[in-house]
Amino acid sequence: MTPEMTQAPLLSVRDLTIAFGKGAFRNLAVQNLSYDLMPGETLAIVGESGSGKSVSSMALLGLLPPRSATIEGGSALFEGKDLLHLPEGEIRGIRGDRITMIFQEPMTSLTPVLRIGLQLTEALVEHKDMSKAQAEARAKEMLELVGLDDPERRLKQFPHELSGGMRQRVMIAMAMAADPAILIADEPTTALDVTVQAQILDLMRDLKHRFGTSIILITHDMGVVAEMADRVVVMNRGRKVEEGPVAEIFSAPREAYTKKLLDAVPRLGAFAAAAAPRTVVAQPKQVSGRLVHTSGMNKTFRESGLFASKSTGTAAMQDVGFDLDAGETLALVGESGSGKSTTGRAVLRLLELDSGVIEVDGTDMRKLGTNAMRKARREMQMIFQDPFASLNPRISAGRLVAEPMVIHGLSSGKEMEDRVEQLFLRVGLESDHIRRYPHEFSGGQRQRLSIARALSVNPKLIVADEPTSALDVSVQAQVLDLMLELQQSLGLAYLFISHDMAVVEEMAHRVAVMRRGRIVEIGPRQAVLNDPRHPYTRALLAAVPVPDPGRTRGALPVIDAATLPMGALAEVAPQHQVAQ
Amino acid sequence: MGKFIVQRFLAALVTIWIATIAVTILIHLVPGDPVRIMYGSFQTTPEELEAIRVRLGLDQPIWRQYIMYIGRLLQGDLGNSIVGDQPVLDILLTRFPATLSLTLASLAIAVVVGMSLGFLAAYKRGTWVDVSSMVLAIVGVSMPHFWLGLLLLFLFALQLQWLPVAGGDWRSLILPAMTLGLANAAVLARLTRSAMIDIFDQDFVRTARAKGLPKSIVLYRHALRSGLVPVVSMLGLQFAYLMGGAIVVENVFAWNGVGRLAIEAVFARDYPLIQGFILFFATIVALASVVIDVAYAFLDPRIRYS
Amino acid sequence: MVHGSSTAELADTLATSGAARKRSFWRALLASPSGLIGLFVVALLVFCAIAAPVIAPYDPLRMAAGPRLDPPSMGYIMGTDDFGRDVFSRILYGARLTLQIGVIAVGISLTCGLLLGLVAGYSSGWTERVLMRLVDVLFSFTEIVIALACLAIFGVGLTNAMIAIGIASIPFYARVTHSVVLVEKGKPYFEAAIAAGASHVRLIFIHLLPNVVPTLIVIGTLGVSTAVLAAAGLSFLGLGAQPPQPEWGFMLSSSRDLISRAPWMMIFPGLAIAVTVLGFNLLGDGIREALDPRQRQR
Amino acid sequence: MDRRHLKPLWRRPVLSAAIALPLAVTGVAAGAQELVWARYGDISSLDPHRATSTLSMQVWDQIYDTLLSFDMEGTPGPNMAKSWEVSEDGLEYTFTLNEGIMCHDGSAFDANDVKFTIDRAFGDTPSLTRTSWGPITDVSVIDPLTVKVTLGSTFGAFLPFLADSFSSMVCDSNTADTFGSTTAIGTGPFSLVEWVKGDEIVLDTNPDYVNWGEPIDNAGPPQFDRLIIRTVPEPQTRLAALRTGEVHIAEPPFDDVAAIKEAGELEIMVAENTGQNVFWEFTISRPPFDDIRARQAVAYATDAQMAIDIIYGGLSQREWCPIARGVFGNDQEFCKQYGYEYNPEKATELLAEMGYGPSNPLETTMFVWTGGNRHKLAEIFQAQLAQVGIKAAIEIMDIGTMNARVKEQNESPDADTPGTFDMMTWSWYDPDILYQLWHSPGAYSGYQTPELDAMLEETRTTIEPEARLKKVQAVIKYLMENAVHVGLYTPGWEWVFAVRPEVEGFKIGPFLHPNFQDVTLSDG
Repeated sequence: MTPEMTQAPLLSVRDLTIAFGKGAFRNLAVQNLSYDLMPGETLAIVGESGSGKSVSSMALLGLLPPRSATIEGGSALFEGKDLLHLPEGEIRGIRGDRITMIFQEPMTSLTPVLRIGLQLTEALVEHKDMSKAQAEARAKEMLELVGLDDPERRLKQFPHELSGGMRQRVMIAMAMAADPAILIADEPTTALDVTVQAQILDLMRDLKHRFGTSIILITHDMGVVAEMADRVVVMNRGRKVEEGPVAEIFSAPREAYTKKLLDAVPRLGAFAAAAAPRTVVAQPKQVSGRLVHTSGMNKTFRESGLFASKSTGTAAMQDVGFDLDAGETLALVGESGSGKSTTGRAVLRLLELDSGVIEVDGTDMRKLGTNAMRKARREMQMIFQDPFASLNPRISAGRLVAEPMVIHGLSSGKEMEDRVEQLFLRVGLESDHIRRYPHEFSGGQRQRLSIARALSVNPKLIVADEPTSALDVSVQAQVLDLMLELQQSLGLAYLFISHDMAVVEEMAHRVAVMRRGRIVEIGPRQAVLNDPRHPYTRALLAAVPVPDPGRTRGALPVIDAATLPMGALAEVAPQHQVAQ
Repeated sequence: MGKFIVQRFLAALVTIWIATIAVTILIHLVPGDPVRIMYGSFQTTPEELEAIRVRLGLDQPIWRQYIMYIGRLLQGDLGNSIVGDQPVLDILLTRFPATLSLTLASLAIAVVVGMSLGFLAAYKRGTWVDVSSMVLAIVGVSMPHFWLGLLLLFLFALQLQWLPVAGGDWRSLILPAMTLGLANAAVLARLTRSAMIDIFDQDFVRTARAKGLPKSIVLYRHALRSGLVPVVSMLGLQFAYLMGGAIVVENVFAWNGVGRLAIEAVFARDYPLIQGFILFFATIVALASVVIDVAYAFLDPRIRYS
Repeated sequence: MVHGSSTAELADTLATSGAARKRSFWRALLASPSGLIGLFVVALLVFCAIAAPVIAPYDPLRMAAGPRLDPPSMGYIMGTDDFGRDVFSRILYGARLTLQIGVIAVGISLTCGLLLGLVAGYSSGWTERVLMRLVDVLFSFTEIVIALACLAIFGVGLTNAMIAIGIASIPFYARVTHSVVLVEKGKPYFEAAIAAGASHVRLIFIHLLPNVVPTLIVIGTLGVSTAVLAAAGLSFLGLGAQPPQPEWGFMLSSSRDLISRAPWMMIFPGLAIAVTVLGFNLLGDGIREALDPRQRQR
Repeated sequence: MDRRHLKPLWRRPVLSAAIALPLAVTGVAAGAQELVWARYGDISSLDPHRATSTLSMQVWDQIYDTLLSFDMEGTPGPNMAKSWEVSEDGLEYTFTLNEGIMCHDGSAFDANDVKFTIDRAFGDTPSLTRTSWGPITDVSVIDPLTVKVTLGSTFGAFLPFLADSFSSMVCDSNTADTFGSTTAIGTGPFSLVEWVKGDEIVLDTNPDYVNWGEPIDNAGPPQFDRLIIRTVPEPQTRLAALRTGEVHIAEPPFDDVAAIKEAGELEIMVAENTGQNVFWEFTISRPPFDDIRARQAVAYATDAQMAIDIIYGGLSQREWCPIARGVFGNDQEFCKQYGYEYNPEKATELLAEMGYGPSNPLETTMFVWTGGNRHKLAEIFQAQLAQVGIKAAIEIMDIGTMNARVKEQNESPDADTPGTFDMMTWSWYDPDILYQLWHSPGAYSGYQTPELDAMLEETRTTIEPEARLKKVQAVIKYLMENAVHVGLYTPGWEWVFAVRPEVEGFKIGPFLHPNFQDVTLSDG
């Protein structure tokens, strides 16, 4: 659907400039931003964190945090009025009626102490002068439209009784109930699992056609952009970098920044033809042999407390087992709550299993005593998801990297200093970074620090738990490259935990798909990703948005949770096992 | 919900149970012979002391004493005071209404003044209203109860003679309740402010604003109701503080409650009365916190519907 | 999985704009009004305590240093008490006792509370549950009742009162330490240290303690004010300082009978307590802000 | 919970207090006259065998009556007993009771009630009055109006004791558990309505009361309807309440007495012949006060006259004797010759002899009873002692605690802390107090010698006044020379009353027995 360029824009933003702080602390979050939004159009504003994409949209509705942010200039013409200079009373009349908004965090965006019904109807009562009954009828209609069953009951429920996906549907119902001219969607699917994301995106597209609403979609995800947008505004550090129709942006980006951004985006299918991750070093170290063997791992988390009953608990892992060879990457993929992180921790014995076998290099980890276990940890290190939290803020970068060596008594004095410096250089940091403290590093640098730390004791195995998911895409690409390079030159084995199928495809030799504490499919990457046998794997793959506006994602396969095979694994092809 | 109440109630029982152990041990921690310290008046003979020791069961091993203590406790017998030899429970119960009325009146003042001040400060965050309320609050937090009490007494009762200084009249409740209430209002104002600021930063308040709701609805329906939840959860502790503060304030204003009784008992080394007071205090505070937890549960649907 | 979220983006912008993270702790402390005032008051208190013999015009214990119940004047700037002692000199010397109270009481509660909280938080399991349940129960007794019980056991006196207050506050410090330990233990860096093979000693002393200490510095500073208030309260009730100690709470209590004849005997000691407590409260708030720049946005 | 406890809990509901209280205040029939007497503390018990405080005794005086009664000079005379006979050997006392004495519950008071009272004092634990009654071996009822008391040995203080509140006659209907706490049946001018502990005691006039022997004009019941005895601990509060008329009689703040007198708004009454004596007493079982020089040093170093002038401003007097003015045997001149005049040099000298000096002060602790500005007095003594090099910490405590602590100190000769001394307070109507304090085993297990024991026994067994005086003075001389019991001042507590102008006829009998029978209230 291409908008008529001759049509007058619905919203016209000109020279928008927003600053945080005052005086010496003034910091321009958005600078001279201009764009038009056409009727019926979806305009994506893309950018990495700190690009000003959210701030600029919040400003339109007067939702900037008072006293800390100031609109220093610009205009935003909507239906003949300048949104940026309307008195509070008038902008309030537009907000929630003509222009509505949905947010990233469905879990926290609804008032926890109020019933869904009230939250759905109050804007209608306020803006549309509806009676309570009318508003409720409309709310019910909307709930049905967004695909929630039993709307009658939903109205009486409280937010905590709904799942994240359902809450986002409620948010959408709320935003669309007033039949707005513009819907601003601020990272609407970022917090959701990929299968839910696909459903929500479908829903938004459907509603857009039904209501003819224009959408401003704020996102960092090029896949979502490609799937949803008509036109794209690319932002970086508060400024507009480039603007254009979605196809042009993807096929012929003019600006270097846009190109870099697009290049960094992992694309599912890009490596479909390869049986192994690409080789990035000239002479990969040759290693072989079984490094890890696990089987029958079970873990149930129980509520603790003086009065907690022993019977309840959630099964995080059920009969999980896999092997991992030296120098190999096994990717554990799954959505939130699938037990993939628990599995990673269990292998390192960071949590105690209820039952199961973990052998590393032939040693049964679960039989080791405290001291022996501590020694064994030298062989296996971990990289965590959150580079901000996984480094002790009170220890300097150099000491952090050296710590595992100190613990294991591997080196000391000058020798250790040299080794630390060498490690810093090895992961792409500089030697004068050694004396700094973690908060002085950027997210990507911190993850490099974590890697250097893990490498310091020459481990054979690294468990990497979502190592790049908190990073911007451009940084993510660099870290992934580094990890590949290290694996190949050092012969490391990775247990690579991720929710991102494209990243997995780039990194893994073998893939295990987890759902609700069980492995439902495991096998070589090509087998699992190119020829998925389990319906859940198929759904997972189908839901991944493709960062290519030319290719449309196929219809989502309907999965019925009740009939999904969740039994024992059986071999369907060599090394390719699927739950029955 | 039912399970929640039962849980809270059981927790309160554990508190009371531990209190019974604590008070049984207390008497054995007293250096010297407790019987001689308590009853060793100028006319008691060693034989009499021995008889008292036997009567109180202090000749028994401590676990037996504890069982005996619990046994008597279950019959509502907290022993007899040394001064005047009267049932401790009777003494506590006749004195408690005064403390309760003081505590509740102070709680009312603290809640009304503290919460509105805190709410206002949070709402007007960063303005002079916020700054001056918080200056007021920190001064209030730093003000010794007893000094504030003396100042109020000096000003309103002695200088201006607006309020009576003695007598069981309700008007004589005003000064002690103000003293205790205002000091705790300051604490509550700080708590409320930071709770409300947390709430104002919440995504759902942004959602409510984004819906174009009038400020008043955003504030009262969305922010305040959610903000109340953590504040109410702190009221249990506030009640305990007020009960503790009452001990001092009762002594400033000669308010005839259990707090003054406790100080008298400490001076008189009336250990049965001290034991009784501690147990009584712990029980009241534990039960009050159950009540407040239940109220809290009613405010928060996340607990109510689970 | 929090990816470029709008709130995180906002917070990031705010943090960088504040530039506070880059400033040193002391600069941040001195930049905040509460920190500055608090530091000033506390410094003044310490100065008074040290220099009391030099500044004080009279021996604080000397009776008939002036006429009895003389109102404030050039000679006796805070007046005299009913024994003709100079109130100003007594207040100056009282600062010594006040400091002593703060240091001893907080020292006891901080040390014991830290130990308990650390053991409970680190050990987890039954040790933790039993310890913390006990601490919670003691906490609900409130400090004043525990202090009263202690005094009933030890007998009255200022030293006993300091110890009693110290003991009475242990549950509070234990709870705070415990909750901070739990938070820190839950952070990935702690798991990272375990994964690296760190020993218990290393986990506690290198990883936990340094992250617990800043919070404890804050609550310890605030705790001084609580301790000073509590000790003054006990002395006021006659359970703390004994004559002729120039303790402020005790001075207040002796002013009660003379409240209409000699209000200065009530006003100045009360003011001294309030200002000292305020000073430590402000300093505590200031340190908190300086340690946690985000707090300042509030 | 026992149901019994629910009632008092809700008797004064919190929120309806505003409605209920005015009713309570005017609850008596319209125009009823009530008198409010405010005191600093509450009674310990309504049972005269379970307390020793002056506060308690003054209330017993209103509820109970005694067999004999003191005249204004302090000599015992007839009261409930219209006459008595003593046997030749002085061991049998036969009392004849007045006819028609009524208990508050309507029963008649007779010889059985006397027997009940005395048996109770001896049989019950804890009875605090047992030794005070003397060596009673038997009480027998001869007929309803005649009762015979047999003593094991002669007892000079027996008759005075029967005029004292400790010997309050309790009706034999007081058998309930609640006796002493919520019920008390006597024959006195007032009957108990309610005791709200810590707050107030409400007494109604006993219409059946007959005054048989009290040294006052009114022979019948009191002339107003209700006496409310209220606890108001703060002197300033009592004064304020006196000024507003909320309270009719109360002890004023000592520092304000001069101003009150000057303003003339309230009448100040000071009790005489209180029998009260405040004195130094020492832990003699261990150093330093096992050495007479240390005791004497304390005595020489204290300037009691200066201290009481500052604190009580002429309301109290220097007392040289171990027994107070008004008590048999008190003679200032006699005592002073053995007394210790303020002489700091002498004190320093004695201390130096013992090896104490400026660099090595004598360290000890002074026990002081709370209230009555005694803590301030103690502070002055502390400063005086400091001047001669005695460093005395002050510990302020309740009188009951003090009694126990003093005894405990004497009974701990091996304690590693220095021995203590104390500002002890006693009020007694007879020199027999010296026997009770110092005859072994002694009230405090304190100073005892066989010699002193023998002398004290003689003060008991000698009845003839002239001869007894000699014996008593010998004891006084002995106690003072040994610096065992060093008199300081008298009176010392609850002896000053400020009275509103509308109250007329308020009297204070000897040994501090406030009397309301002559009181009339004009409209004020």
